Amino acid sequence: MAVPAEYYLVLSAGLFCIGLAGILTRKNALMFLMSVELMLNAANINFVAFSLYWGNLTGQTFALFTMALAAAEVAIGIGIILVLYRNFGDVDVTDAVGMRW
Amino acid sequence: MTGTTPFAFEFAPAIAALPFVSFLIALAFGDRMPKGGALGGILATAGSLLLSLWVFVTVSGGSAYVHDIHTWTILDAGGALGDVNLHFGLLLDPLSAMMLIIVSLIALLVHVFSLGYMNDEGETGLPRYYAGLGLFTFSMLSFVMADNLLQAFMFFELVGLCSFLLIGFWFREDAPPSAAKKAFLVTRFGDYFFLIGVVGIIATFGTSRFAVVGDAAAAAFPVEAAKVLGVTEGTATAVIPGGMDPQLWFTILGLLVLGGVVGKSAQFPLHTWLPDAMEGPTPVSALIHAATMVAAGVYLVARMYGFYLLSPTALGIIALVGGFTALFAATMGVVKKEIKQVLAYSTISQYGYMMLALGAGGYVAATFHLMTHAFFKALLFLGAGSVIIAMHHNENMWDMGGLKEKMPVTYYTFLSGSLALAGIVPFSGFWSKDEVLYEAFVHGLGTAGTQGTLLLVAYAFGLLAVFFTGFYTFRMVFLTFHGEPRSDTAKDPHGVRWNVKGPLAVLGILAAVVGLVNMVPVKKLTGANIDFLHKWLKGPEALKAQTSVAHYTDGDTSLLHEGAHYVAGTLAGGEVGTVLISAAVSLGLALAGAGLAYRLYNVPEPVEHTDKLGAAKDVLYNNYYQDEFQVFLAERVTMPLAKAADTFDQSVIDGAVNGVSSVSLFSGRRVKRVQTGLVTNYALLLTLGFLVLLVAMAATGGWF
Amino acid sequence: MIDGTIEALLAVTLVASFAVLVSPDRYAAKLATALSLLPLAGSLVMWSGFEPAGNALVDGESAIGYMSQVEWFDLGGITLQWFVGVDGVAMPLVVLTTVLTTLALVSAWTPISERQSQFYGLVLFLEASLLGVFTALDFFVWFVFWEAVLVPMYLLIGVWGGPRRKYAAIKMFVYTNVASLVLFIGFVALVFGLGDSVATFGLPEITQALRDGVAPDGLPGVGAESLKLFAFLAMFVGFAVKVPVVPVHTWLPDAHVEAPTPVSVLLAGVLLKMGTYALLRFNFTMLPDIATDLAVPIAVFAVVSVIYGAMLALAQTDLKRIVAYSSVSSMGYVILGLVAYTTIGVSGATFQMISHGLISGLMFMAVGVIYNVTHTRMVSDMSGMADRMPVTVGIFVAGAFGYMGLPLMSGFAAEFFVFVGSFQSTVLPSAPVFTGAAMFGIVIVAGYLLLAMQKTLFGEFRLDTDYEVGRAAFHDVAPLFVLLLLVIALGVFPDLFMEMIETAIEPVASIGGGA
Amino acid sequence: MSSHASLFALGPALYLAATGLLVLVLDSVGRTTRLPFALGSAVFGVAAVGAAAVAAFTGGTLLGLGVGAHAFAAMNAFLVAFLVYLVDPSGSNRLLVASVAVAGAVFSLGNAAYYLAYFGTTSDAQAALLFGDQLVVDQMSLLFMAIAASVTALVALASYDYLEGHAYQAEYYALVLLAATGMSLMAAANSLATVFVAMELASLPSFALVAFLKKNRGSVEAGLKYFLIGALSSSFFAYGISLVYATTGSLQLEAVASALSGGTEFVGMLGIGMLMLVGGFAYKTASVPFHFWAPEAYEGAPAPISAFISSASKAAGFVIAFRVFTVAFTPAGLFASLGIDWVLVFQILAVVTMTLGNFAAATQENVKRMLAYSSIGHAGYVLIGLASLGGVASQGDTVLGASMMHLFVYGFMNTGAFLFIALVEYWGVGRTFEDYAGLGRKAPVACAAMTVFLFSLAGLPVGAGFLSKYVLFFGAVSAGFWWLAAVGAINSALSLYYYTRVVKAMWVEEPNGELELQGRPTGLYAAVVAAAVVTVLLLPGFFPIAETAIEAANAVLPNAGDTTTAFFG
Repeated sequence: MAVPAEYYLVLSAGLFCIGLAGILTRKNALMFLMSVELMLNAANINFVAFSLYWGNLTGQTFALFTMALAAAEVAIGIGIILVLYRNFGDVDVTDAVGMRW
Repeated sequence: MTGTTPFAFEFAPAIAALPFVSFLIALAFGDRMPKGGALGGILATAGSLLLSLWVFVTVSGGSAYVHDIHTWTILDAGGALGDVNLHFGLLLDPLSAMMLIIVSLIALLVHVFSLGYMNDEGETGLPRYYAGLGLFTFSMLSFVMADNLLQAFMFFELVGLCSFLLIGFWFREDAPPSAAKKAFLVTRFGDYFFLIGVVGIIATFGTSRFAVVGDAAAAAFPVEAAKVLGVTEGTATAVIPGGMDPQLWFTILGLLVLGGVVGKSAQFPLHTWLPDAMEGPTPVSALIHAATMVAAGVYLVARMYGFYLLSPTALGIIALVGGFTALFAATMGVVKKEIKQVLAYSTISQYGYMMLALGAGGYVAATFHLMTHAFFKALLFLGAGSVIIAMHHNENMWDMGGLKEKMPVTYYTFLSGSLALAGIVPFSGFWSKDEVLYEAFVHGLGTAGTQGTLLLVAYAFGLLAVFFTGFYTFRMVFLTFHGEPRSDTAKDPHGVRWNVKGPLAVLGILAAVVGLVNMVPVKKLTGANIDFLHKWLKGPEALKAQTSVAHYTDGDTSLLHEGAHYVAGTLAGGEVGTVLISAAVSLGLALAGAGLAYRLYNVPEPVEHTDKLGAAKDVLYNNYYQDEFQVFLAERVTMPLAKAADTFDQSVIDGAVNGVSSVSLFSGRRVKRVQTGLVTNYALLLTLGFLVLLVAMAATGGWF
Repeated sequence: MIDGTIEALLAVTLVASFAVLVSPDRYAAKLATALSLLPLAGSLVMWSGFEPAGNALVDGESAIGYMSQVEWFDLGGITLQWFVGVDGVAMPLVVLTTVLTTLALVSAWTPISERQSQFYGLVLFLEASLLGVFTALDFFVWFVFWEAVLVPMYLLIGVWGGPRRKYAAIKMFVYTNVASLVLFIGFVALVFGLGDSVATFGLPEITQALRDGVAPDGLPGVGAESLKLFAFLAMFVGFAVKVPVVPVHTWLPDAHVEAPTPVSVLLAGVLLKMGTYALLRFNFTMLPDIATDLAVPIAVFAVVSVIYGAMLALAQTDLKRIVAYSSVSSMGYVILGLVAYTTIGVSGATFQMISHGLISGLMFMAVGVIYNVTHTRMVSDMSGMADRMPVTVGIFVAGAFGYMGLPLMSGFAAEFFVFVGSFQSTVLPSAPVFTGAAMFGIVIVAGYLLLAMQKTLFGEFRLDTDYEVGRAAFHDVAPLFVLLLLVIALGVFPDLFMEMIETAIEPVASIGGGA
Repeated sequence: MSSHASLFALGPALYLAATGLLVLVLDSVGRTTRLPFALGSAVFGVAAVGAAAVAAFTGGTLLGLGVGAHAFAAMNAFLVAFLVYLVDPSGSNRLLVASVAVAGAVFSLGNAAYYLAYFGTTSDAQAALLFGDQLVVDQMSLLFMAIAASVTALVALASYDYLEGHAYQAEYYALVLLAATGMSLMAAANSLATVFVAMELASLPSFALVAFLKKNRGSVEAGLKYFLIGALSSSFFAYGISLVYATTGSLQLEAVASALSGGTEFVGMLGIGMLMLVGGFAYKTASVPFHFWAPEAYEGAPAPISAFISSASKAAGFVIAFRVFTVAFTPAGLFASLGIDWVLVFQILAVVTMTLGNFAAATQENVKRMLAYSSIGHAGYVLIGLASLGGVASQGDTVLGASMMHLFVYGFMNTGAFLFIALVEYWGVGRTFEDYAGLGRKAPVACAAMTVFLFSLAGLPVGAGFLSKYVLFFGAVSAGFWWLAAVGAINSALSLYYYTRVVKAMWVEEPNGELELQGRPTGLYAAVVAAAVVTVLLLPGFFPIAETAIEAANAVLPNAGDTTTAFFG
């Protein structure tokens, strides 16, 4: 236990915030997607770190699940972004404002 | 009540039921019957008259009758009062027996007269007319026979309905419906107080019976009230609200009921409807607005006189209102142009006398005047009706003149009625009016304090009114029948048939002679026992129950003395002198009035002398602006108030309701703007929302 | 235990409703009218065979006729049940409902020409719901019917109504629904406050518990007394909207003006009675102590409703609006009678529900018959209608006088009972003053009705139409006539209902400490 | 009982999954060769019969019953599919895949109902715990599986007509069924790990389904927004799980509860983690502030999918919220004393969600969008169930059960309403209120059904929505939260206004212009009418639902129901 658990927490929180910041500032759908990946990985850091901290494998296993799901999510996401591009001619998420209020 | 029920009483309900049947027949089949249903009405009222006479005879044989016909409902008042039995019943005693005859007789005559006035004139809607008459007669007779105040109130209102329907008979014109509305509304205003009175009496005593005859178990409210005040002995059942002084409470109740009386008997200030009511057919005016319905108020006071006698204050007010109305209305009568208007004001004035009599303790006098007035005023109206037929429904006296020769029967009968109205000896009106004034005078003299003064003031009013009565009566007679014809129709009047003349003749004779039934002054002078009406109302020995007049008037133990504290006084000449002086003064004033009319109007070409009245003229023409005042109340006060309420309702109250909806929708429109359509905004808002929740949780959880 | 009578009544009405809904338009009117005779006959049979004496909520089983009680399911320690039955208060209202529905259906023959099967079916559905409201003795069952009434009512006004029908219908719908929600929360809070002492939503059981002095435990943060007060107020507000009591009355005139005649008849004739019926059942039977504490404010509301409603009627220029506002005024008497807490007053109030149901039904129907011919209801547009429609106008006039409280008609009897009852109330301070003030309504009602009649019915005939104005059809006038006869019958023989009402009211009024 | 045997208890979920796969198989089979399929079907059928035989030997236990039921159901499903195929071997597979999808969903529903009945009639019935307690099948799971299955059945039925002329239909059904599988698993999830996985399993197909109309900009936009917000929310959720794990070292719910039973020193971390979990649920249930995707997704998606997401997905979101908060973070009082008053959070969410949803719905012009917002409003109502848990403890089961009842009924009435929209879209009638004018005259049956849905949603007693809503308010009051009920009441009144606007448009308004409806799509009609019939019948037949829901709530609430265990036996 060389590195205290708090450090991992800070790291993951930072990563999470970076991802969040990316989502809040980026208009490109792909960047959006990447930011989400960052946030999921922030969670993964916690899982792995606290798996070590608690001495069980639950966290690590879950991190694997998360990665798989993230991949699936990206697959769907890319598909949607693809049709977005076909319909709106861009991957800018702020283009799709046909429905509001 | 002794022994078995006399046969006549078993049939008494038919007195009222017969006209009701005629009402139904006229309503249902009138348009398929000859004379538009008139014959049914004539038969029915004739039957009622016969039965009434039978009842009259039976009552004079020493019987009186109280009988519950139909239990309306029994209310559970709980507490001291227990079950309150509300019912329809009969009270047949001298007073009601007399009134039954008056009503059914005049109803019969009016039905006959209507053949001439309505059928012969080719009116349409006759079934409606005769149905109205039938319903009225039914209601009036039921009112007369009522043995309790609630029933009296019910039929009191129903006659009001009939009055409404008949005044508005010519509904296609503008004036009659308006007059009908006014009549109902003004009397309704009075009835409002009356109804509170009825409710109050029932809530106080648990009964509204007028009298106890025979059956000792039943309670009657005047009797109970007297017990409460200790005027008579016994344990009373009464619930006085709020621990009020019983005397005060009974006075209030009496005055509340008086509200209805003032309305129906057209007393000041609710008299304004009666002149307007002349828009109705003249026979209706004769029947309803002269002889019977208007008498209902006076009759009611007489009916529950035992109750009023417990309240000197109420009596004083009755006397004052009556005296004032007598004078007030008489002054207005002197300037009217239409013959029926004169008669209308005269009617108001005459009912004022009756009220004066009642207020002054003159129970018999009032009843007597009620009877004579019924005959002579019905006569005058019918006479006026005859004239109106002749004049092709022109009622303006200034277009008449010289009809004396053209229609002698009408003239002489009319004259008979006029003499009676003016109070010229020996016509009926003299005797009754004289007695009214006499009662007021002696009780005013004898009773101490404010009460006596009040009576004397009322007496003075009444006395002064005699002069005006004489004047307007003969002004009417002279303008109508004397002098030269002042219009083409007056030169060639339309003839009238037997069906007009017959009733006139009957009533003409009655108006002349009916006063003889109660010549009190003669009795006082000669000692002859000819005050038949007194005796009649007092009832036979067997009947000296609480209803009888004896209880009201006789001796030191009477209610008049014990309850109202009235004492008869005399002038210098003792009783006889007082009688003579009183009679002489009133007769003199009547003759003076008649004489003035003779001087001014019994000329070939009479002119209006109203300019001599100066400023008073306008006031009189406008009826002291009473109508204007009431119209002002209705149109300038009530209506704007209603409109204001409506505006308030629409804007503030409903506005609040709509406002809630508008605000909701408005905030809905604002709220949904959060949904900008930009997904990046969503992410931001989502994050912010999360942070807000976090802060909220942290703050409440005390993380800091 | 299932008696089956009321179930049959409800089922027949519902089945009739659906049968009419799917029937072709051209048969719908006659079919609906014929089918409505079944519940009518049923209710009359029930009425003639009605024997129990006492109040359903206070006296329990012995006071309930045609009782059915079956447990349904349990909810948080409270059992919901199917529980129906009638007592002397409900029975007359059931009869009123069936009678008025049949007559309203007949009165619809002329004005309703579109989508008839839907119209008649919905009216029958409305009838079923109303019958349910008056027969239910379990809160939830009652509430189901109470709310179910709104649905057909909304559609009936919204689809077949006048020009502003959409506004009026939605206003009625939402307004009264809000009221229902308020009363629901109030009542449920009260029941939960009672804790373990009640195990069902049966109104008799809850009443018993409250009567036996079971003080609510209170809910967290709400004490027993304030809970009762809160529940009372919530229910009062909820029911007041339905009655309606000033100032929550404004939905009513709009709804009436826009509703087609038959619907107005049922709205004024029966729906408003739901509110007063519920006030009687809930507020005044269950929480007498609160009701007596609040007697003065409630009486003030009653008097204000009477006078203010009448003043509003005076200001109106639309015949229907006049009658609508006068309903507000008349219902004020009911409230006054209730708050009096005397047997006479509360019985009178109940009688007034019946009476006003008949008379207002009559008036709305008469206005409707005139409207069928004139296509206007504005007072200023017509004059002298008596000239062309003598029979209709005759009945109109009779009905108007009935409304004014003419004796020998039911309105007088009802108002008179209310007045006597409230006059002698010991619960209400200065009862005679309140009574006298409320009674002034009888003058104003005469004022506006006479004025309206003078302007519209009498005078020279005048109406701008491009067609000949003729008499109304027989089937238009017949229901008017029947109603008039009923009004007179009840005016002359109030004991047709009054006796059974009084037996059912006496236990209620005695709770209130009134005489 | 062994975990292997109890796997059958997951039948409702497995069925959906199997059907989804089957649909794909069928589709491909139809295009390549038929025989293998026919043979495969027969083999499956025989296997099912065999399973039934096994059941006969093990009868009496949950296991035995489960096997028997599944075997029977499976046999039927496959035989039906086989028959359809044999009868019409050359025809399009459209009808076939739709039928199979519907049949599978119905069997799933039947299964759930069967187990519910088992729980209802067996006094000592135990919840089945699977995979090391990662999944649990109890009454709550089964109830929500039933919701998912019934909504799926209706949606699949309606989609047959709706998809006419669209490509990739088999994929569509498969996605629906797989999403439904995810939802069923959500109902059974008993660990934060399974919760997360199941949630993603439900979400990912949903994203694709929302964007199914690839050439429709609305559908694509909806899919995009749904996906982006979904992805963001799931990262919140995952991070939240990680924090909870960080605090407790465990993901299994009971284990989390026991780890926290003595309190924790990491209050802040746990608090943020729990709040992030709340965020994840809020996203799934379309509650504020994670609701932003909902209006657009519901509006833009194909209407049957809107129905699917707004009913089934929402219910699934709630069931995990119910389970996580009643099993892991319980009792509420403990957390309030720790400073993590999650009941308060749900109270805030409930009030804000219902208010925002209803107020925004009140002024919409587009009917579908109105329903979308109303769906948010209903999420707010249901949240009352969680928001009232901090009150009178013995009434917790009533109010939580009321939430479940509402979701159950909502599954029919809201699905029905959206399917009606699907019907209208099928006809090509416009989307606004004005476009609906006079529809009642053209399509009285469908409009009558829609009226039932709307009034039932508004809480009027034409449908069971009346009972469920009032039971919810009733429960809130009984738990001492009368003010929550009052807020609900205000919103309910407002909702009456906007629901009525649709009714008004359909029945009251005059049609503007020529309104011609092409065709009577049988499947859509059947789905709409079926939903309406169930909505109405649930009014008198509410008792089983109420009973089940309260028992289900009772089972998950540790300290509730002491006074309410006695039910009708």
